[in-house]
Amino acid sequence: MLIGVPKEMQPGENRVSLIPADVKKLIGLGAKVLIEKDLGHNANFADDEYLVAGAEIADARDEILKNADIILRLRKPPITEVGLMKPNSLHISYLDPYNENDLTEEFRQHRITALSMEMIPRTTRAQKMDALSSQASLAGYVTVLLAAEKLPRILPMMMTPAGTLKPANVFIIGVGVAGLQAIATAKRLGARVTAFDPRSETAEQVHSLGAKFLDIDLGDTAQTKDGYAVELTPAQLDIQKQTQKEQIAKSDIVITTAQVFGRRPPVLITKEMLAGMRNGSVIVDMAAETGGNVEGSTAGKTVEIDGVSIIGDGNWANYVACDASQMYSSNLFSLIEEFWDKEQNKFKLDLTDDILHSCVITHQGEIVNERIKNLNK
Amino acid sequence: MLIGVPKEMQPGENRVSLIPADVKKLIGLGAKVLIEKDLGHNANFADDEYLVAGAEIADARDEILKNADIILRLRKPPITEVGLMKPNSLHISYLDPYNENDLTEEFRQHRITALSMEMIPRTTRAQKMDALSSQASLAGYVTVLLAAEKLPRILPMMMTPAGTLKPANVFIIGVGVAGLQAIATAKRLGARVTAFDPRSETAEQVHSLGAKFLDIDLGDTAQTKDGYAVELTPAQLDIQKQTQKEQIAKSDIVITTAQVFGRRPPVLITKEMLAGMRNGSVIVDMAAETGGNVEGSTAGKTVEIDGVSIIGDGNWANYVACDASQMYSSNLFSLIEEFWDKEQNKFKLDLTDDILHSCVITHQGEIVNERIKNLNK
Amino acid sequence: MDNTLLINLCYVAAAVLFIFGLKELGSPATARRGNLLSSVGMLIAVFVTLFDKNILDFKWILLGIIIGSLIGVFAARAVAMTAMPEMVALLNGSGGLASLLVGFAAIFLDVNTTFTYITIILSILIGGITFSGSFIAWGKLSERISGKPVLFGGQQILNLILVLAIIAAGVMFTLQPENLFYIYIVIGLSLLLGIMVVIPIGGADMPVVISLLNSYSGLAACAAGFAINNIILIVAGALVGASGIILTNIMCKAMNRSLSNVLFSGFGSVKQIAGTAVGEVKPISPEDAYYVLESASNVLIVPGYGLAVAQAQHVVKELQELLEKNGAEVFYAVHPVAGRMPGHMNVLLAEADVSYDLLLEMEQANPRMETFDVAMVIGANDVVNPDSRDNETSPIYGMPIINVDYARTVFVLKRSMASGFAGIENPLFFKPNTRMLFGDAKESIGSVVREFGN
Amino acid sequence: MDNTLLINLCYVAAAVLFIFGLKELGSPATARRGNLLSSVGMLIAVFVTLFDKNILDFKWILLGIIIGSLIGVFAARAVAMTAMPEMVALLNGSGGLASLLVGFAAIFLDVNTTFTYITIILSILIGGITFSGSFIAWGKLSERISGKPVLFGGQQILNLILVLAIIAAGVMFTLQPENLFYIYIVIGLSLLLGIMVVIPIGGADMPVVISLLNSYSGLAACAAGFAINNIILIVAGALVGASGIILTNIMCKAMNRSLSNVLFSGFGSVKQIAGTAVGEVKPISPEDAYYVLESASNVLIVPGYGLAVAQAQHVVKELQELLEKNGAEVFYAVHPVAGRMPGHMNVLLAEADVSYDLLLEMEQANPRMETFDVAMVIGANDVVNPDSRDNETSPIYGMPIINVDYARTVFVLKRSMASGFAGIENPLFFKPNTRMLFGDAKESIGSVVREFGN
Amino acid sequence: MEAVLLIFILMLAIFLGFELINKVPSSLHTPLMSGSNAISGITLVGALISAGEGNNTFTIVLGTLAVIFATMNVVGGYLVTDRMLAMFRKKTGGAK
Amino acid sequence: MEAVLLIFILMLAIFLGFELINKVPSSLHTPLMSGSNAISGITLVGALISAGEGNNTFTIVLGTLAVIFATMNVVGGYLVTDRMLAMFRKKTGGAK
Ligand SMILES: NC(=O)c1ccc[n+]([C@@H]2O[C@H](COP(=O)([O-])OP(=O)(O)OC[C@H]3O[C@@H](n4cnc5c(N)ncnc54)[C@H](OP(=O)(O)O)[C@@H]3O)[C@@H](O)[C@H]2O)c1
Ligand SMILES: NC(=O)c1ccc[n+]([C@@H]2O[C@H](COP(=O)([O-])OP(=O)(O)OC[C@H]3O[C@@H](n4cnc5c(N)ncnc54)[C@H](OP(=O)(O)O)[C@@H]3O)[C@@H](O)[C@H]2O)c1
Ligand SMILES: NC(=O)c1ccc[n+]([C@@H]2O[C@H](COP(=O)([O-])OP(=O)(O)OC[C@H]3O[C@@H](n4cnc5c(N)ncnc54)[C@H](O)[C@@H]3O)[C@@H](O)[C@H]2O)c1
Ligand SMILES: NC(=O)c1ccc[n+]([C@@H]2O[C@H](COP(=O)([O-])OP(=O)(O)OC[C@H]3O[C@@H](n4cnc5c(N)ncnc54)[C@H](O)[C@@H]3O)[C@@H](O)[C@H]2O)c1
Repeated sequence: MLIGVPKEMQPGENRVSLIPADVKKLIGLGAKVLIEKDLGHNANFADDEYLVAGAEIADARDEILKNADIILRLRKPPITEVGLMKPNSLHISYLDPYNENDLTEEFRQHRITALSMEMIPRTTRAQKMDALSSQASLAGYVTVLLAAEKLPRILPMMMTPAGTLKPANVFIIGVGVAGLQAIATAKRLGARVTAFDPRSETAEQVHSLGAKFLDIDLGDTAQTKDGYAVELTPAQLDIQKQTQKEQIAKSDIVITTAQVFGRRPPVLITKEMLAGMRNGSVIVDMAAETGGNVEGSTAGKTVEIDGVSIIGDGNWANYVACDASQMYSSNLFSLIEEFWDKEQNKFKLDLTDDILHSCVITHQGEIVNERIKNLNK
Repeated sequence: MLIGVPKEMQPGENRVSLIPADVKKLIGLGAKVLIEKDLGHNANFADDEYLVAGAEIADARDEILKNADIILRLRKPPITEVGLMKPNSLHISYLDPYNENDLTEEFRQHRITALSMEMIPRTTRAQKMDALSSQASLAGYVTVLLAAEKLPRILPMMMTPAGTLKPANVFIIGVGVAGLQAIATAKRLGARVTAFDPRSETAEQVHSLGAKFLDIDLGDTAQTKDGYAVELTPAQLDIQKQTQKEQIAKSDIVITTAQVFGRRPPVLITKEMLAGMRNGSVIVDMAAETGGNVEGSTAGKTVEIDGVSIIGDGNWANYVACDASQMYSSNLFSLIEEFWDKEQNKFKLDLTDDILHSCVITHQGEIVNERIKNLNK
Repeated sequence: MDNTLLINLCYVAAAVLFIFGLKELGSPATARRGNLLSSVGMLIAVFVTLFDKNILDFKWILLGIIIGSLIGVFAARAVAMTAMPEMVALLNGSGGLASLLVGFAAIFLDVNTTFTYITIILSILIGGITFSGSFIAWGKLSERISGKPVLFGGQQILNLILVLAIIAAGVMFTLQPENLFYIYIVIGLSLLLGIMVVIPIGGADMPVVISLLNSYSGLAACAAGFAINNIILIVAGALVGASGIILTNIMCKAMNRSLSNVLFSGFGSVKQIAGTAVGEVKPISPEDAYYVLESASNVLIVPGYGLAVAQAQHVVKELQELLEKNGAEVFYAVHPVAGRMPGHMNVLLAEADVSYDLLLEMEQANPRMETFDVAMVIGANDVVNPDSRDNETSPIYGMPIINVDYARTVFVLKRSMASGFAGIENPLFFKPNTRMLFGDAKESIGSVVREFGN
Repeated sequence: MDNTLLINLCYVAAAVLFIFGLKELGSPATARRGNLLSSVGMLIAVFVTLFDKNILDFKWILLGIIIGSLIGVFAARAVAMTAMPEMVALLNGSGGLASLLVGFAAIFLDVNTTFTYITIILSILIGGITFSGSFIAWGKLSERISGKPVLFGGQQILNLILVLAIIAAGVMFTLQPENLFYIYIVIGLSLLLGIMVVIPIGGADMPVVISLLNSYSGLAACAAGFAINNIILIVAGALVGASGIILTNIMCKAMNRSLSNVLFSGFGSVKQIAGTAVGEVKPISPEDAYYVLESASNVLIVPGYGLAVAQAQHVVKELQELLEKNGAEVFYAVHPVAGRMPGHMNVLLAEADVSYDLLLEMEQANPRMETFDVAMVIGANDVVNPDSRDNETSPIYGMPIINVDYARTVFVLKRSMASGFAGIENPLFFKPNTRMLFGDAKESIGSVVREFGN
Repeated sequence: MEAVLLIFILMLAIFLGFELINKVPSSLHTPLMSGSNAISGITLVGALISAGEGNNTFTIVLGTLAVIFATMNVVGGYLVTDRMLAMFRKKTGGAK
Repeated sequence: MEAVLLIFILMLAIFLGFELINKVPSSLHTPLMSGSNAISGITLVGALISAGEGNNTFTIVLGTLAVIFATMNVVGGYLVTDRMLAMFRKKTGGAK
């Protein structure tokens, strides 16, 4: 079976979907690997490392798309490239299926089996393939670094002959994978960390990292079986905003990671809350790309409002492209290995398996994923 | 006594020499404080905070220079401004007296008493006025943040379902105030930290931060009574370089803080050592401004050589201008308070005191500081 | 009279020396001096006894002492360090035999009341058990007899019958002391009983058995003391008897067994019980956990989300250092999904400054699991759940886990029997080699750490 | 005979109950039950005694018991919780008096040997001291007498003379028992001696004194036991006497004093000695340090470079938590130049996750220094050097320091008498209220922490 | 002989007394003190015997006085101790 | 009377025995065992008495045998213990 890995097209994307170490493992399984030239360059993996690992380097990008039985990518493909692919081949990457209806449709028409990494379930068993988690946790680390560097103060406390520098207050909204990692990193740097999340069980998780949890009584909040939050009612959102206000005002750094899977992220910080913050304070809006938790945040750049810098870069994991690639690549390998059929040396696509069942979007010209199908109605 | 504080002229300098809190304290001593408009703007201190603290705001910059009995600055003054100052007034700031002969001469001619913050002795008693230390320790913190952000990997170890990310190796050369702070910060972020310094007692200090000390036998190395290192012999330098080579090669981040007070900093990392490093590795050359510990580092910017980024920004403390200002300002206040004569409400300039003796450069038309005087011969 | 007074005062002195001796034997720093002290006490006791007015003839005594000493010295010199326990068993046996003989001889001493007769029988009984029991123990240890437990039906009943028979014979004897027949029966049966109680025990447990028999030999001496009405025997015997029990108890704990379980549950058969004990949860106290850890030489710590919740990282680090100082090797096995975020455990362990070199990945830890005396599971649950290895029907079947259940002993530190994130039962808690150390992890480990004090 | 046997067996039971009672009184969990047990023991002992064949007439006994009980019950109910120690002193005194009387009465009992006479005198002597001593202690505690030590020249000599006189009188009495004159002298002098030994002691030390006298009253009872040849008195008395000594010892340690120093050095005068003891370094063991900390309610921790070198931050955090659990308030005072880089201590304390709210700046700590029972200086030196405050000639004169020497007790944890960064001597180490806990800070604190165990 | 046995008993009792008390939390110092003090009231047994000896008035007086004081010591001692422990239990509930 | 005293002694001795041993590091288990085992050789004293009683040959035989075994126990016990402790000292030097 031929596994093909084309370069990422998105400008500024340094991550790579497959690293040499995993190439080796795939070949160990009995697959052949064909990669595009300079595949890992931006993530500091040289072509000859791939060659040593046993991959072949294609002369042209099309060659990969045409011949590969499995295409591995990180970002969703340019819609134009779907047509070039071999029918009934398997395409694995982020697909953002909730929003990319055309792309899904394209896959369906060309009878490509499209597997969406976002849709990997959050079960204990599937964790090793869970790219959202792996990338999110790196993202959490990055956001803190960016904020700390932007802040005109230091995070830790310092009692010095030149007076005492108080520890910086960091407030983290949304305690998912990214949020937790952000808490851990900020704590490491010696900041006073407070966090909030509507999912009640997160309180314990926050304490388990030595941080404070901001108690807000929202009445009952639900969570999907995958551990995702369910959207809050407008009423609940208001309560939350009001209560957070004061905490935000006294924070030097606020990091918002609030996401509601498949929905537009909630707006949690309004212009006037910004006004309440000290000059020089920093906000990181992890949700900026998908709409933003902060009023006025701009995807892809850092803006300053009322003396408060709002970082909305997005694609956070890309800052640590090397590690991010390693983890994503490892996620892909685990996925393939899990369903690899040693005898026939091929990927066994068993849609009854609960993992594949929830992450395969299109198959043999059908949209097989329930959620997405209902979406398009 | 009138204390005047003009704005810093250097572009990009955000720090300020006096913050409102200390204005208040100075007035408490019985002094009057006159500041320039927007003095603290870049460090996020508003004019009215100064007014509340009791300062007056001058209409024109010259007004301050003309009338003040004491001028407080951070950076050395433009040589042109020395003439504008009131004769026999006291000017306190960094002066870099070892290199700025003309400036010193100018001070002498206009009978200005020039006090150099660099020359504050490193005695336990003088520590609260020691701006080099206060700024250096912030610098140490900043360098690590910059390096960490530049590195395409994360610093801490992470054992995750997507494989284990090894902790980054950080090597810190020169364990002074800045070096120690850098060690602490890197350690906090979970990196594997190794350090080296020719002053033997630093080994214990390194261990006291939980980091490893790279043992290099250089024979005997001296240290001045102020705790500054004495320059190494060329032979010793060679040994050091050879031994460090391997450590540098396996490091993801190298931070060099090697300084020899009053001398050009030693070059410790050569081009070919750079070649030995992994792609994507990061070097921070804290000494870049004064000549650099790293071959090819450029003062004021980040360059990439052989896939290794070399950060030479300089003026590190400026990244955390707010805290840096607070500390510098507190250093100045401690200095003034120490020699303030409550009865006569004036700064008592007693050159027999060992602190003033070593930090006052010119007085009443004389170069009173031995070291500097001999320099000019 | 005066003479006896003097002798007895010396006995007091001897007793004091024994007391100090025993106390000091208990702690490494003073142990050697303690042994010396008690030997001096012994010397005094023996020496002054020679002035006893009842002693008319010394040649036999001298003969006996010389022979005994020669054998003793030779044995002590000759024996290899590794064979020490056997040696102790033998010596203990001879002590028991001596008590038996003394008791026997006491019959022929002048005055004898019912009371003394009873004590005589006791000394013979206990002495006999000690002798034959120790002898078997010696055999098993030195592999002259198979170390395997010898088990057959009705063993317990047989022992019971033996005991009853001995009692009967004893009563008969007290009724007609002049008839030695019964005494011989008592002797014979005692020896038999000694054998019977020891054979069903596996060689591994012999040290405990010896320690117990040692305590018995003390009691035997004590009984003999009553028989010949000699205080020092009573005191010294009682001291050894009591302290022996305590020591036995401690040794059991170090082997993660209970004394009662050794004393009554037909010894060796414990293993079967344990083997069949699936479904039974066995809690353990921090103190008992200490005894096991103190005697372990390879310890694996498996942290989980609970460690984080309890914020126990610092005290865990301290435990690690104590164990290392105590000569043990300690490693941490970190499961990739332990905790609630990737690298959760790393954050905590780094905070406690646990060296990276001590962290094993699951793949490194599992192959060497058998080599660990103790695996401490601290607030982990799903990641050590054997079901995901053995039970196809389990929702987490297929997730690789850390196979702590293959370690010799497993401690699981958690607050209750509650399940973890995956919300599923964990059969690990019911394994025979698992002990549950209930309570907040930080508290529990803190108490264990404090057990290491003095 | 049979009767006595029964009685005595009951006595054995009583003794056992006393033993358990004392043991359980020692730990919070069981204390109350312990007290109950021993009271049951007492009941048994008293009750069976009434069957003693020597007792011919009960009315006086009943009278006595009733009166005594009434007073006892009333006293126990009436007394305010705060006045407990006084109450104990009084009760103890009456116990001593009782022993005195029993000893006295024993003179008129039938058989008396020299041995019994000696014991009689002992019981009178100790009983007397206990009685009058306790009475004075009560007075001082309830401030009916000034709590100030009453000191005058030749005090020790006078006491010596008293003792000799008592001995003399005692000897005379044994020679001519029929002459009660001497016994009266013994009684009188004993009472006087009791007063003499207590008046020179400050009110603050009274608890220790009472505990000591309590141990004495045990010995008195013991002596009385010998006098009237009654075993339970001997056993119970000896138990109380011995355990009392230990308790006294522990209480001294908690006050950072030595028993011998309380027993012999003419009590109160300790203070003078201490006062003049500048220039003398007083080391302290982790165990003793534990006793002081265990009874402290305000503790200040002053970290320095040594803490960093020892990497003791984690175990310090644990100590903090133990102290807090024990009801104490703990703060950290961080000197701006502590360590070797700005914020050095913050890095470490943050690593150990010490809450920022517990960190006091020098300016906050100094004003309230007197309120701290213990200031623990952990590897700090220059930053707590009083010379920079008091000694113009010192090179670091003028640097503000943390005035630990104003705290009640100062522990300095360091490995040697070596100086710090500034390389100058530190007079703090020689202050009377300073104790040096030598050794690596991590080790030392670790041992202290472990003392908190069991 | 009997004297010797008594000495033995004395010796053992003293050692036992020493061993019984190890580490006592400061909060228990006073209760323990008064608890053991109550035990030392055992001298009451002696008092009873002397008071009961009907033959000699003087001893009877002495004895009765002894009984009074000893009883005070015993009864008062146990009650006081119990009171202290009772409120101690309440006060530092969980604390070890 | 004497019997009672003996019982008292027995009781006290047993309690003392219990109290004497608290926490013994596993490395000391065997030495402590054989050390106290040596003490239990005290039965030698009894053996001496019976062996010394010249009147009855049988008791003499029994006694002498008893002496032999008891002496073995005592002498061997103390020496063995000492040997173990000696090398123990060497082996785990600093270890607590
Ligand atoms: N690593 C990740 O990225 C990630 C993310 C999300 C979910 N997960 C899931 O989380 C689980 C991790 O497994 P795990 O074994 O680490 O944790 P776990 O299976 O959730 O078990 C944690 C155990 O710790 C005990 N505990 C809680 N607080 C305690 C305390 N204070 N003291 C002592 N014990 C305490 C609890 O039992 P008691 O209540 O009886 O004390 C609980 O059984 C996996 O199922 C994984 O899939 C992991
Ligand atoms: N904060 C800064 O930025 C900075 C920078 C440079 C210099 N300094 C100077 O450093 C000094 C700081 O004062 P300090 O009181 O913190 O430290 P210090 O005065 O240097 O004293 C540290 C003490 O810790 C003890 N120690 C070392 N290792 C130990 C261990 N493992 N266990 C227990 N004790 C240990 C040493 O005594 P033993 O050897 O007897 O154990 C030493 O006396 C000041 O003089 C300050 O001026 C400060
Ligand atoms: N079973 C597994 O092994 C596994 C694997 C990975 C993640 N998970 C769990 O899945 C959960 C979600 O992970 P995620 O990071 O991908 O979530 P996410 O990225 O979808 O959302 C981030 C966080 O935003 C929070 N949020 C939603 N609305 C909010 C609001 N109004 N205010 C503040 N916060 C709000 C959510 O609760 C979530 O915690 C986590 O709890 C994680 O532990 C489980
Ligand atoms: N007495 C006090 O209170 C006090 C106050 C501040 C600083 N100090 C001490 O002064 C000393 C110097 O402080 P600093 O940071 O200003 O020094 P610095 O900035 O002048 O130099 C930085 C470091 O570079 C090191 N160095 C020199 N040559 C080197 C080489 N070839 N290779 C590697 N490293 C080399 C020096 O040893 C020094 O540690 C420090 O030890 C500090 O502790 C003391």
